[in-house]
Amino acid sequence: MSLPLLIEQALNGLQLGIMLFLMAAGLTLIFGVMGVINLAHGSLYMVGAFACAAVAAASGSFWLGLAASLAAAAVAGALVETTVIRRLYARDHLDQVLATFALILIFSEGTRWLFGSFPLYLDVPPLLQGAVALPGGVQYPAYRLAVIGLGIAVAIGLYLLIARTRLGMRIRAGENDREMIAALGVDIRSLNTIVFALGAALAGLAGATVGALQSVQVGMGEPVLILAFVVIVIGGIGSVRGAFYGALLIGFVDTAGRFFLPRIAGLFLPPADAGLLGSGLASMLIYAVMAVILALRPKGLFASHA
Amino acid sequence: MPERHAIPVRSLLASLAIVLFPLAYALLANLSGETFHVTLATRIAILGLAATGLNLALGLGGLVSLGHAAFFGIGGYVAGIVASHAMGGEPLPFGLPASAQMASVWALAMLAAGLFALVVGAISLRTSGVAFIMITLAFAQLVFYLAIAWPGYGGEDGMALILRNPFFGLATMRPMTFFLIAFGALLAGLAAFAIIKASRFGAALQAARQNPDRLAALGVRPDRIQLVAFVISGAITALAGALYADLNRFVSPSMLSWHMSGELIVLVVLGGVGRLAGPLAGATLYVLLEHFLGGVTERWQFFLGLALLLVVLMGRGGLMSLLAPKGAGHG
Amino acid sequence: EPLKIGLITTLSGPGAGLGIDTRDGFMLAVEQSGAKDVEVLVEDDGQKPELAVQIADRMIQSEDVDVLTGIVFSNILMAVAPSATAQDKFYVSTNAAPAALAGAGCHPLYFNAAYQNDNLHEAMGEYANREYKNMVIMAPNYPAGKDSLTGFKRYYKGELAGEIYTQLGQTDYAAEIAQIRASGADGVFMFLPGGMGIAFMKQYAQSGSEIPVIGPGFSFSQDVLPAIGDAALGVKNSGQWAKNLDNPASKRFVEAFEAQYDRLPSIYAVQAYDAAQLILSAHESAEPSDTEAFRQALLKADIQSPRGKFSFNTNQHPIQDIYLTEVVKEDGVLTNHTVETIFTDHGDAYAADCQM
Amino acid sequence: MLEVRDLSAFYGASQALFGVDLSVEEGEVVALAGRNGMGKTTTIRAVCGLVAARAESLRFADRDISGMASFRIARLGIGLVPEGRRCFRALSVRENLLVAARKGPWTLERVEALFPRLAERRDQSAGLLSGGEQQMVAIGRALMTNPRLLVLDEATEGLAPLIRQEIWSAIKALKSERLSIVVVDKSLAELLPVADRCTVLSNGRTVWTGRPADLDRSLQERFLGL
Amino acid sequence: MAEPILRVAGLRKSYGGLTVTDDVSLDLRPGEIHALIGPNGAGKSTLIGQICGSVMPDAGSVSFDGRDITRWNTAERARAGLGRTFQISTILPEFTALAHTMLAVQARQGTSFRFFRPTALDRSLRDPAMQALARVGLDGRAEIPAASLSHGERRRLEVALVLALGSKALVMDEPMAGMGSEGSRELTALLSQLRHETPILMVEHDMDAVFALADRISVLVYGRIVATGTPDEIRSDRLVREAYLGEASA
Ligand SMILES: Nc1ncnc2c1ncn2[C@@H]1O[C@H](COP(=O)(O)OP(=O)(O)OP(=O)(O)O)[C@@H](O)[C@H]1O
Ligand SMILES: Nc1ncnc2c1ncn2[C@@H]1O[C@H](COP(=O)(O)OP(=O)(O)OP(=O)(O)O)[C@@H](O)[C@H]1O
Ligand SMILES: [Mg+2]
Ligand SMILES: [Mg+2]
Repeated sequence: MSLPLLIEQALNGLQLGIMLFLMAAGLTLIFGVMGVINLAHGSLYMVGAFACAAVAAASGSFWLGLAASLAAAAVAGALVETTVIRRLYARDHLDQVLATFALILIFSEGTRWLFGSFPLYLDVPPLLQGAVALPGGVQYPAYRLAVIGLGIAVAIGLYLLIARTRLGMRIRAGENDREMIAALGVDIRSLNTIVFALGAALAGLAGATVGALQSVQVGMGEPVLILAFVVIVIGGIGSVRGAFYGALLIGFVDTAGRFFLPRIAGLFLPPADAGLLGSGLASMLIYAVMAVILALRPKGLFASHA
Repeated sequence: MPERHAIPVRSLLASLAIVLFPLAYALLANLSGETFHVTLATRIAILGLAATGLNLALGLGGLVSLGHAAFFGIGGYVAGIVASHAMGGEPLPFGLPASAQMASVWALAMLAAGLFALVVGAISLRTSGVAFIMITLAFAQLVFYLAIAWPGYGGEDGMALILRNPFFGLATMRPMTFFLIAFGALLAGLAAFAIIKASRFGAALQAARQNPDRLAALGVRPDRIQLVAFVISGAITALAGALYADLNRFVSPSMLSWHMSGELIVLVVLGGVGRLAGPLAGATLYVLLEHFLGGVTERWQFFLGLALLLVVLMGRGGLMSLLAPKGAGHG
Repeated sequence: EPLKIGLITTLSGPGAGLGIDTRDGFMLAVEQSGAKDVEVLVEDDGQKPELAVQIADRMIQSEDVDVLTGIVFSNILMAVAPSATAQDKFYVSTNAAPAALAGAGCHPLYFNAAYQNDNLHEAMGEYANREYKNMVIMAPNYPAGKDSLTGFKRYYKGELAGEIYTQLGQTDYAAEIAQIRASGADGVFMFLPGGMGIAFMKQYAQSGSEIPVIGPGFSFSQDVLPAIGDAALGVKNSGQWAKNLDNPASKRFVEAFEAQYDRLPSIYAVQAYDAAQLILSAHESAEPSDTEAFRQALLKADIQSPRGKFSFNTNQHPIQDIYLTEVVKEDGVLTNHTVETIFTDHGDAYAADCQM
Repeated sequence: MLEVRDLSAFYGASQALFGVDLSVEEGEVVALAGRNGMGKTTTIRAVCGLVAARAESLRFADRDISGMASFRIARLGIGLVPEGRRCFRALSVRENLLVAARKGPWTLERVEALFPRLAERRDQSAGLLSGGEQQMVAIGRALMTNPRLLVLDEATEGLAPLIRQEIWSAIKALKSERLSIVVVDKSLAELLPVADRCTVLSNGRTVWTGRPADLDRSLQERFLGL
Repeated sequence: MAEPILRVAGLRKSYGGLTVTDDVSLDLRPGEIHALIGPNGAGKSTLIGQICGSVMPDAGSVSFDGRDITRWNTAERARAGLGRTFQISTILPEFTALAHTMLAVQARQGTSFRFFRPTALDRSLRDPAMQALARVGLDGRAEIPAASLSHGERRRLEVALVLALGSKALVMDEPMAGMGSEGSRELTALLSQLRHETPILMVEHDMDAVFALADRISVLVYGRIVATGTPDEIRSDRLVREAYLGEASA
């Protein structure tokens, strides 16, 4: 086990964490701050990826595709908010669960209707192709480095928006007491639409950027959904900082688990069995970590209030 | 002024209709030789029972568990494992006899899931709200991945039971016979729910949902009440899981997946949270939609989504509230 | 006596692409045969085992089908096939071929028209002996993944620089790729079907690793190649069929499929096409109600397969040639071409365990 | 400035108001009185657009406000201090004050000068404040919107006597700045001296309106239970 | 003089740098009403929280009925006979007023783990529950869901709950808040009778009520008890007037 490999794996952990944060960013806004349980977050992620792939294929430009992903997801988000979510603010969270579960079905099947059942092609833009050499003898894909940069930028932007602007205050106030904030003269309805669209756009952006590294296909958003919820809850609901560190934690734990557990199992098992046992344990690891964290700190690591 | 002591006639009638529906459906199907529709009714009854179990925790206790697939799956796996040992003539772990009699399978399933629920609940009830949702999910995912990674009982491929477990002398492979068994279990589950809801324990449980601080200030520990409810709830859902394994003659990790947990929540919410017949109403609509839309179009999931959306947007409180709006009462 | 076939396959959800090819290949053969007295009921299992069981029950109990077929995924097959055969119905598999049903669990009414799951992996193991000395092998941690690596190792004689199991449905492979690059291996064998393979290949291409990748045909089938893109170009894999296979049946099939559906057929389409041909050919000489006669007729495998030679082993799984195939670009479309034959008349390792 | 005639209001299907009349002139302080459950809060909620209502006339600042969205009504210049405080728990004290602030004479400095306690607790989240501190936040928050009509429901609930006196003198000061005020408070002894007019509700109806001085014993006994 | 039923000694609680209760000692004796007054944010509710178990003190002890209950949880204290009302009404929105008091009666009986007998027609619950409602004048509103009760009615319900609970001692956080003048008067009369059944520790800003009811008054300022005495002593205490009462003491 060489040092460059360890460094690279650490970098992978960081990278995975930031990628997770990027996927969770929109959810932080919609769920963490607005307090809407949006199971269709993964669908918006998928919408972004498909829009990007389709436009990139038609125009030949990844960057146009990226713009399209933002636009398409934002529009989808605004549409969802005005037609469905808006009627559910005053209701039980469970109604939101049911409605957005229904939206998953509609989005998935609708996307298949439009784009067919086969995965789409979406590749990294030429500018960011290949790997770059980092100090310490590590080669790292340029695109992944760019994703790290984007993730950090989104984290900072989101933090400033929520914690430092009047808009952010109003969103948080609206989550506490929608009626009261309206009674003080804030147009919470439009505000909600805007914020929801913004959260959707972030989901779409994540779908496009991560989609270039993964497979753009119907259903791609579902694993993302669960992971994004895990990240936000571990970090502490309502806190961007929490979501960020929660994502990093999960990124590191998952990478370390996939890397070390088979090796540890290999100390007392033949390689094939060690691989099986190690990867089996690795797949459970983040959930075990989540259970422990929540059992010890029910409000998450960085609960923003109280 | 709401009427005093108004007997909620409409609600009773609606519940009765919903409870009797699977029976009528199955009898009719059996008479006309459409045995498959008997199977469909059995599925409704079993999913309705599983969701009734969840309804106890979620509807009465406010415990939004996104981990009930674990109990459902544990029930299923107990049935599967016992059956496979019984077929192979191998004894079970802990020296338990490998009798595949449904009744003993059920007891074992409920016991196993109940114990698991006790552990999960004791830890999870330290949290509340969304953290509770996620920690229950976490435990269910642990079981899910365990089932996938553990090669002994089929892993991801699951395990086939080939034949249904026996129930005393009955021919359980006959659809109508098996339906009646499942329907009996459903009735028992509904009765348990109704009795608990009306009891002192039920009152405390509903209070714990609405305001645990208030209950504690009255001298009743809300977490104890909720824990007991969670265990009962898990056991009922496990019973449904065991039946489900026998219905399909197959168990696999998909019974344990978070989709299953989500689907159970959807059934409860669709039908009406906390309402006696709510989960069954939800299961009925869901299974029938799934079946009939699936027969009409390949895009059935799209239309299923639309239908569900319509129900949420139109009816506060699910199907039951459309059939029989809720009146005031002791909870 | 008319023939009723129940085709249950995955037409929605992430795996729908495979099911659609299965259905289309199957229906193509039915139409081509012009048979009047054949009815095919097509149903979507949504990639859920319990839904598949429900549909199978209906087909068996209400629709009274004679033969079931079409399931793509092993875990769904395991839910349906044993209970179907227990109820005296034939099951002819178009794809899934778990070891459990090829060996001790074989059944007179269960046929597999595709292969045994291990075959394509075994072929790559045999091929790897020629090219590589020290390999990393990788598959998802689930039964088919384990079978895959077991199959590969059954023939591969070189060193193993690593044996990596990933999570089913994993989407990020940075950690595994780093391990591969650091392993000092001279080749990578990976079995990652569907979206997993797409993600891995894209990420591998970005990593700057020079170590060549090979895999079974599942990882580079027609449904995923366009999505992987040029990263797949030149990758060696294995298959019982490829589009350029030089025989009249294959040419006819490809032409007809393209004409009908306006896309290239995948191996899933071929397998389903053959399954349909098998069932139809049996029906010509036997009544499905006479199970033994129908079974014997099926066993004759009297068809013109696009794969060329095709016959049944004692466990009712195929004996066929397995080819080395390579991803090429033809008229701007990525597809596989056969390069050479790896195995001739290849059966499977489990037939010996099958007592029938 | 505010004119309400024959107002009925509903919670779902059940009717809570059956004909409330209430009017407030520029610079006037109106006390809204009545026993528990008689409809004071509901009247206020109806005026603010928070509950379904019907009225012969519902006008504020020369505009018809019936059916108007509550945020529009608020922007016309109604500042609400609701019953039960309803501070935004997730926001700090300062954020609570700033969240809906609009330009005008009331600034953060001025509110903090009125309630020094809030300056001390500036960065604490409002959910952790003591009950009385929360009441101060609610009042400050409404003032920060620089309303033309301030509506205080249970104005001094939970406040210590000393602070209560400050509130009443602040109300007097506001009145001298020609701000209009509607106020509900249980302590009539403190409320009536400040008020220019008093409107009494009983069972969802206005039963009396007049100068506080004219609110005689028998009326008080009948409608206020004194 | 009778032994105190409730005794608080040296209680201390800080949040970060803020000391909210600072070495507080006080007691409650049978038959008395002990009022706790003090400026907003002085730490009264936090002190009540520590007495009732919803806030854990950093130091000090609480003993009740001869037992040290410092480490007990809320429910255990309530079971031991320590009843509590909240400053901000803490109700069960879906329950009717009657269902609330029935729950309190069942809690008193310790029968919350009975699964079978339906409560609806159970006279042993219903009768005492109705009595408790009647004592606060809510019997006419028994079947109304609490969500539809007005603010003042909810305050009454809070009181009805501790009555139904039949506690040995009551700790009430601002029971008069939101009551309306008529309600305050009625409640004052009720509490005045009640003190002979159960002694009451009461936080209250309504000085009319405090001076009318209290046998003893303690004044809490910035987390410290600055004075304890009879109403007359407190009324004339210069410090108390400056810090708390203002002119209202007139
Ligand atoms: N959310 C609600 N749903 C249904 N009915 C309600 C609701 N809120 C209040 N009511 C009813 O409306 C009537 C008027 O209540 P309102 O709160 O306006 O009284 P109030 O005069 O403010 O009383 P208080 O002095 O107790 O605050 C009461 O009969 C009450 O029961
Ligand atoms: N969990 C907490 N974290 C930080 N500060 C707190 C917390 N709880 C209370 N405080 C602070 O402690 C102080 C005392 O609060 P407490 O509620 O005990 O006051 P009180 O005497 O009851 O006041 P009031 O009469 O206004 O109800 C307040 O300044 C409050 O902001
Ligand atoms: Mg009021
Ligand atoms: Mg207080």
